[in-house]
Amino acid sequence: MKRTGVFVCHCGINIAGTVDVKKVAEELAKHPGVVHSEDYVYMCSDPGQNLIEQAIKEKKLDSIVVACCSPNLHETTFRNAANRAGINSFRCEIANIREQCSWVHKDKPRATRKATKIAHSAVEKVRQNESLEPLSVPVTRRALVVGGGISGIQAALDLANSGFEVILVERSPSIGGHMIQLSETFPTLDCSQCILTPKMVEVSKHPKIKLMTYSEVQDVTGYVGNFKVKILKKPTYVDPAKCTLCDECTKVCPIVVPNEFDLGLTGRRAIYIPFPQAIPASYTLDDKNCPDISTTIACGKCADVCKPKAIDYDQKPEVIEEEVGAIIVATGFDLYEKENMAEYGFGKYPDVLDGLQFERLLSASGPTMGKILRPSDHKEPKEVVFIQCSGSRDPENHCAYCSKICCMYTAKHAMLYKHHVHDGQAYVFYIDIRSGGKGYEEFVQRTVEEDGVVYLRGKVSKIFEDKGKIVVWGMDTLTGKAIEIDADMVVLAQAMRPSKGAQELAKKFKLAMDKDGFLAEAHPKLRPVESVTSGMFLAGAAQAPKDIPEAVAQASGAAAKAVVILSQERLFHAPTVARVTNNLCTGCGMCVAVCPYDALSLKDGKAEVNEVLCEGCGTCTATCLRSAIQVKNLTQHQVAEMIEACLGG
Amino acid sequence: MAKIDTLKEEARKLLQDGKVKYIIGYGAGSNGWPAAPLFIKQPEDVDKLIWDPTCIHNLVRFLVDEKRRKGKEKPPDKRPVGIFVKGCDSRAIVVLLQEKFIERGDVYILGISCEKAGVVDDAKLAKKLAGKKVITIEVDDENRFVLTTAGGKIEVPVEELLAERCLECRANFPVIYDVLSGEKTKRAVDKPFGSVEKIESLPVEERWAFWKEQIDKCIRCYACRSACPMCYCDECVVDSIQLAVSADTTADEKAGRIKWIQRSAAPSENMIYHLVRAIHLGGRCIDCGECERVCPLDIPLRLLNKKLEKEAKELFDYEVGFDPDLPALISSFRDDDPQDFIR
Amino acid sequence: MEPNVYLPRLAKIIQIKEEVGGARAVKTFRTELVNGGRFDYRCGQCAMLSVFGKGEAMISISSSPLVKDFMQFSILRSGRVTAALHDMEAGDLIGIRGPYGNGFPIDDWKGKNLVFIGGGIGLAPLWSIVQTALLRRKEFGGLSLIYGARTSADIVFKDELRELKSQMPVHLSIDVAEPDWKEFIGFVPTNVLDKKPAPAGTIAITCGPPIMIKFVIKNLKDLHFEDEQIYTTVENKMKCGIGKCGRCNIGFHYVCKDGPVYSWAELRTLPQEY
Amino acid sequence: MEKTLAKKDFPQWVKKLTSWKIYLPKKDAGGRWNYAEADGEDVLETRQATLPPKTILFPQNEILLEFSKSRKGNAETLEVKEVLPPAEPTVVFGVRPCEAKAAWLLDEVFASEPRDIYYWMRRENTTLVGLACTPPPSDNCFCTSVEGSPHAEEGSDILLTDLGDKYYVRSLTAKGEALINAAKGLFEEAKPEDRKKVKAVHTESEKKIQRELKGARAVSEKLKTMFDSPFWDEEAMSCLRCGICTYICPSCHCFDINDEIIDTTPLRGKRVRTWDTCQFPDFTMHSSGHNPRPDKASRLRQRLLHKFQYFVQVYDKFMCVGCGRCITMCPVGIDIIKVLEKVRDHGA
Amino acid sequence: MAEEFEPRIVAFLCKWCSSAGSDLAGVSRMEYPPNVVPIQVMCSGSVSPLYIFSAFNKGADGVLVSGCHPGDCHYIKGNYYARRRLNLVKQLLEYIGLEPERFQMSWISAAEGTKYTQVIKDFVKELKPLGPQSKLRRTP
Repeated sequence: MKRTGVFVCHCGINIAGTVDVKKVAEELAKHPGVVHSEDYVYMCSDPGQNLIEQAIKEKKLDSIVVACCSPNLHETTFRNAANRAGINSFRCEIANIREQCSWVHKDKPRATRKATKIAHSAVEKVRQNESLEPLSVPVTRRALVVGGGISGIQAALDLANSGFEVILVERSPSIGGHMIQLSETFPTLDCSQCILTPKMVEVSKHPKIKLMTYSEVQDVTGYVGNFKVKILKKPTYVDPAKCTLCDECTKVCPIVVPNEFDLGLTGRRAIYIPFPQAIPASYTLDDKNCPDISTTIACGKCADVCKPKAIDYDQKPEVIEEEVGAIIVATGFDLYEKENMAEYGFGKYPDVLDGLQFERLLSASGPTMGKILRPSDHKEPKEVVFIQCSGSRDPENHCAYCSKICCMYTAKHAMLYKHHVHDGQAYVFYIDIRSGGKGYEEFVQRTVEEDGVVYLRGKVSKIFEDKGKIVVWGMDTLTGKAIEIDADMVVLAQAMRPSKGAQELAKKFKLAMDKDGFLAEAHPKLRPVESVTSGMFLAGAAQAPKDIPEAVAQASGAAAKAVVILSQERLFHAPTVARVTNNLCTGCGMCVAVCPYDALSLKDGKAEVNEVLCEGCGTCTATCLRSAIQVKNLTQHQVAEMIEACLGG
Repeated sequence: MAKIDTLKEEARKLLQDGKVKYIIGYGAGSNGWPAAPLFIKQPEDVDKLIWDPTCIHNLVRFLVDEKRRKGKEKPPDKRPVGIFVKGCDSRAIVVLLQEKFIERGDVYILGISCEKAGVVDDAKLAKKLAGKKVITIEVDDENRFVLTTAGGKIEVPVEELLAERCLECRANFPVIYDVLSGEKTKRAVDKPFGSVEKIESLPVEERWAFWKEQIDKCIRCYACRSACPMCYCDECVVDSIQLAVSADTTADEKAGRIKWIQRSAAPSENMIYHLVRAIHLGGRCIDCGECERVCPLDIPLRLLNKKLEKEAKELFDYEVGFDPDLPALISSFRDDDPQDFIR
Repeated sequence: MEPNVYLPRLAKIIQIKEEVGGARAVKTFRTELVNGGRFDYRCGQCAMLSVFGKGEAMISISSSPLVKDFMQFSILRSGRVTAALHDMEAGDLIGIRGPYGNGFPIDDWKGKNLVFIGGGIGLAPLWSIVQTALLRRKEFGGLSLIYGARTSADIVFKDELRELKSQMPVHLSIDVAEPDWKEFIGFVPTNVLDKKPAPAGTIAITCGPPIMIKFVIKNLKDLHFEDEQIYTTVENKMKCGIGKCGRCNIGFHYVCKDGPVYSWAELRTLPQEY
Repeated sequence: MEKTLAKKDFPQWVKKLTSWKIYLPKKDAGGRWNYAEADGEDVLETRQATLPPKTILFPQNEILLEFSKSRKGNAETLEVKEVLPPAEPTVVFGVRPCEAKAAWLLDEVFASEPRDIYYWMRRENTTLVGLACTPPPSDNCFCTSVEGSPHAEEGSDILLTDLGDKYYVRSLTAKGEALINAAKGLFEEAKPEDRKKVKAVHTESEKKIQRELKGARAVSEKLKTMFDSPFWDEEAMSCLRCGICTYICPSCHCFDINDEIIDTTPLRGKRVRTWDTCQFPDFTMHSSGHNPRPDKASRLRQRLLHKFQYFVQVYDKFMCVGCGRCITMCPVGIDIIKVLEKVRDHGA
Repeated sequence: MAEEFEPRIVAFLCKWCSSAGSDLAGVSRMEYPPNVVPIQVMCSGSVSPLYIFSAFNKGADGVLVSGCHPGDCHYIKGNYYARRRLNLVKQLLEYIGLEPERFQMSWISAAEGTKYTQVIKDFVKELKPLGPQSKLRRTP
């Protein structure tokens, strides 16, 4: 039976001001299958909803169309009303005659005609909507956190402390991320390592956290509540249980390579511990640099000196499969590539550094034991130029976005420099100072007022070396004067970029990326920690440039979102999924190829839908040459009727 | 011109050994056209096989029938079917493999290279013969068709009689086969899309006038899709018919068949039919030209399909029917696909 | 001007009764012509029903010609037109043209016993003659009905069948066992063998799915019914209803015009294309 | 009535028929012959048009009726309007005698009760002017094998025979006479020598027919025994299941009826009759999915049996006029003569 | 005086971007001509070529398909398939002689209410001089 009711909302004068709502209701009453049609001043109000419920009951309606505002606003309201009156939620459709009609048109007769067509089209759709119930799936109550920086650590701890098992996967040999490289943190000047290491230890000791360092996620399949992940555990060739951290091995290792932790300011051996506080506290034999490990004939020196026999050349990469219900991606950032900053002599002149290198110079445990010394000649620089927006806010040449934290860390750098080198002079080139945040503005003021850092508004036009100095040419746009500084050191406030490999990771996880390569959140305002794939959440700088408190807050937010899933026995999934008409399917597999969620597969020569994986996007529908696959409640038949209605009359 | 003696012997052996279910090849026609499809089950019938430039039919179409037949056999005879293919026809097999319609083991491919020639166009041939009846057609060493008629021999350079599609052919020898007869001579085609470009160069209204005149003729006998090896759907989307109805088809499914076009052979409906067919052949048509050949009203349907072949090549660097492992044109994309047409 | 045979008469649905729900829904529609009443027809004849915009479907008339107020159709929801009919309500308008076909030679059967053998929706064409035979009860000998459906839910005319039991033996069956089912379990042809209608002076009239008819006839033959004693209806696809469009053609017959009612003696001489 | 008309006067005749709509075979831009409207430069040629003049009497699309529907509250309004073909007098010149004979066969189908008004309105308004075939228009003509001839008169209102510089004009019906009377002055009474000549031309033309099916009546009888033969499977192997053979056939007349929507708001549409063919797989498909003619073999058998057996059984005529179109046009060379010969010789 | 020709346009709008973008245009009260009737789809990738042909067949003077900018697809890659598929449709329609202006595609994000407005304004403006589309329109 097809008995449709149509309810046209005035929305005060929001709709009725431009659309003749009475006429729309009258026109729709003529439509075959429409057995009830009325208008009301505010459909979403209690009396309005009562009106709908009453009509459904009295006229035995089996479907309704509410012509009102955008479905994003009141679809749920009216579907609930329909439900209360005894019809399935999916038997209610919204005709958007406000945002898409009354608010954008002035000509009343034409707007009325358009509203009528929109409503007609909704009637055609709803007539063929099936009554559907949400799909229910059980939940694997464990989580995966990818990335062992501060965000990943925080998320893992929050989840573990909520009672859920967590697998924390980190690509490098130790957790800690970039935060462990930092000296002090703004605006409080807390020692970064001092506040982070207790958390790292907590992770390593937590009974609910399974820490997998030197590991990478290879493959993710499944869906919210039921992901299957394959994790590649790379061999470290060192058994942490046996390693006593005696450090004898590094002494004999003949291979020296740049030390990543110090951003190349120092070197390390092929067998190494990234930094003294590393978690897990163990050595790693880096097989990319150990020349012989690939042929399994290492020089053997490290093994020879290792008393506890912790070194095992026979370790092999291992793929570990885990099942989890939710995933938090906290893959962090890298600094904008040095190669792109040739204009500032970065990479060419040893005394042009990036922010992280400068952090290492500032760090008490850094290569200079906290002394500010030029890499080129180990002299104390007396004039240091800091250049903000290096690689950011420059859509023509570099990144268009504001990297957000650079103003603050530059202020910190300049201040700390002054604390170390009292007779030195720090200059900061800036475009604007962006210091929104608790205590941030005060911090910048302090840098200027107490520490006498000179802020120059303007861009640096040229940097070149001359007689052992780095000459910086720039323009102070406030005074209009050209500026030339013979600096001893230049520090670039490099933009934050998504970490290397984020793109590949996004593909594996089926996450979307924004135009800058950061992982895209589901909604910029309302769903900032959710990814586009349900059950996967974003934390930290993987999503956008952010500072430590923001990263921590988002990590906790993501953990809370994951808990929402993990705390449930079963999950519900929208039932508007694809369905195959077996008789028509020839098993060509084109739909399988286009499905973004691997929800389709071929079985016995026919396409098969995994309803839980299907998000109902309908790309399969448009691909199928035989119209053999359709998304429930937006079938091609429905669209065909909607097209007819849009063009009729 | 390739000789098929070796293929005949191969065919005979296959049948004698029971290695194939039957063989689809070319035999003598009877309705005024020298060649016609021939189905051979007995080894002794192998001598009925012929090969000449009138072997124009794309026999791959019959694999569609075979699949239906096999679906009804209990138990199915899973032996392969032997099939004679030209270069273009072999590409149809590649697409069928790509779309998993058949498996490689379903066919035993007897390939024939067209070498420097190809097949003849019926209209051009009729014009050349001017009422005379042709007895045999061969290709001589100088790449001329030699037409033997009761009144003597006529020699014509191949280009004058070749089917249009052969003049634009980019695969004049089979790309997939089990045995091959003839040389793999690559023929230089300087304008693979010349015919399409000619239409493209017309102003929009003239293009429309051209196509309107052609499509208006359509009587919707559906010979084009019936002859097409790619049109293997049980039910065509533009039909409101219920071909794919089976006992388990629900009433809703039947009622939900979409009438994309009306049954009336009106110009608009004909045009939509041909557009749908063309777009569904995008990245699938291998330009065997059968649709155009079989059309009783001589609608140049090849030009529609060829257009999308051209776009697939030029926009997406996609070539149809060479690689069975390639994803379909429309089920793949590249990050840098052109989008200058999008606002 | 001669009448246009393709032009349907407008009719109003005056009553709809839901017989069977679910995927194989059946509804019974009572209709009257817009200017009132109905047209004349014989038992076993069909009419072409129109749902304008959807098309036409040939449906057998299930009411008795002796009932003058309405024409009744029991319709299985199976395709575009019948689905549209199922969506209609009392008061809605449809088109009807007909009647078509030969109908049952009921006058030839005077004095005979009639055994009706139906399966599923196949009871609808029989229903017209069952009702007529009851209304002309004195003209016939013994009447009985053997009827079955897949499940008890698929049985049509449930209320009417209950009533009918007081007027003639009614042997029901369902294909597979159900908890509360007290009657025969098994296919209709098996039930025929079980109930063993006696061939002497009897006409067997069967209607149902092709496969059922095939075995009913076989079993009737086993019970020594002559070919001339067995009647059935053929339901080929029809479009025109007047023997022109070619669709229902079997041999030199057009089912819509020369059928749909055949004695097995006639039908067995025609090609098996139904 | 038997007259002659100078060939040069033919265009005059056409011009005088101002109250008729006139069709005759014309060559289109692509070199094909079609029945097209007269355009002032009209000559007759013995050519076979791709589509027979069936397209005029039984057009591919025929609107049967129009309907519109609306609803007000619970009350539905429905309007159904009969649409009849325009009652315009029409002449078709140059009809091949076999094609005219096909009309005579169609008459049987559409005249059998109840009469089909759409066909008859067109038929009664249309005058068919046949032109005897000298020589046969196709290599595949075989009219003489199916009880026809290149100068058959069945179905024609007038039969013209080309006598070189003039046409021999034999009027066969009142409709034909009206056509002659409309241009009286152009015609001369036929002379005895003309009559003689006509006979000679006719005899000569019969000899020119190149194809022959011997023993068509015997084939018809034989077909009765062939229904269940595996023969059909073999013969249908190369069939593509397209509709060419039947769509271009002068005597095939199967059709479909569908509702076509013009607008849905409110509902407006038309009921249209369109050509259909027993060769399409869905033709006989029941809505249950059961198909009495499920394969190519049963459909090929249907086409041949309908033409050569069922129709013969009812009307004592072949439903084939031997025009040879289906042979010439079949993309895979299925040759009705060859198939029927095989039937005839089957099991012999 | 004859009424000015007002083209009838069907727009297939992706629910996540362009349809939301049109909502934003509404919320921002940006005025544009009422010629377009939108049909919301889940993704531009779900827009079958049949929809386009059918819309023209049913009398559309113009058809618009609008989806998410490349990289922004809610379903990761649906718009890439749409881009390829509908490019072929566009090429084909132009090839048979339909005016290129009649079928258009756009990328409009949820934030681009202004762009939506502009696209519609431009579309209507370009269609007006062409007059009604009758080439693919079914005969009434």
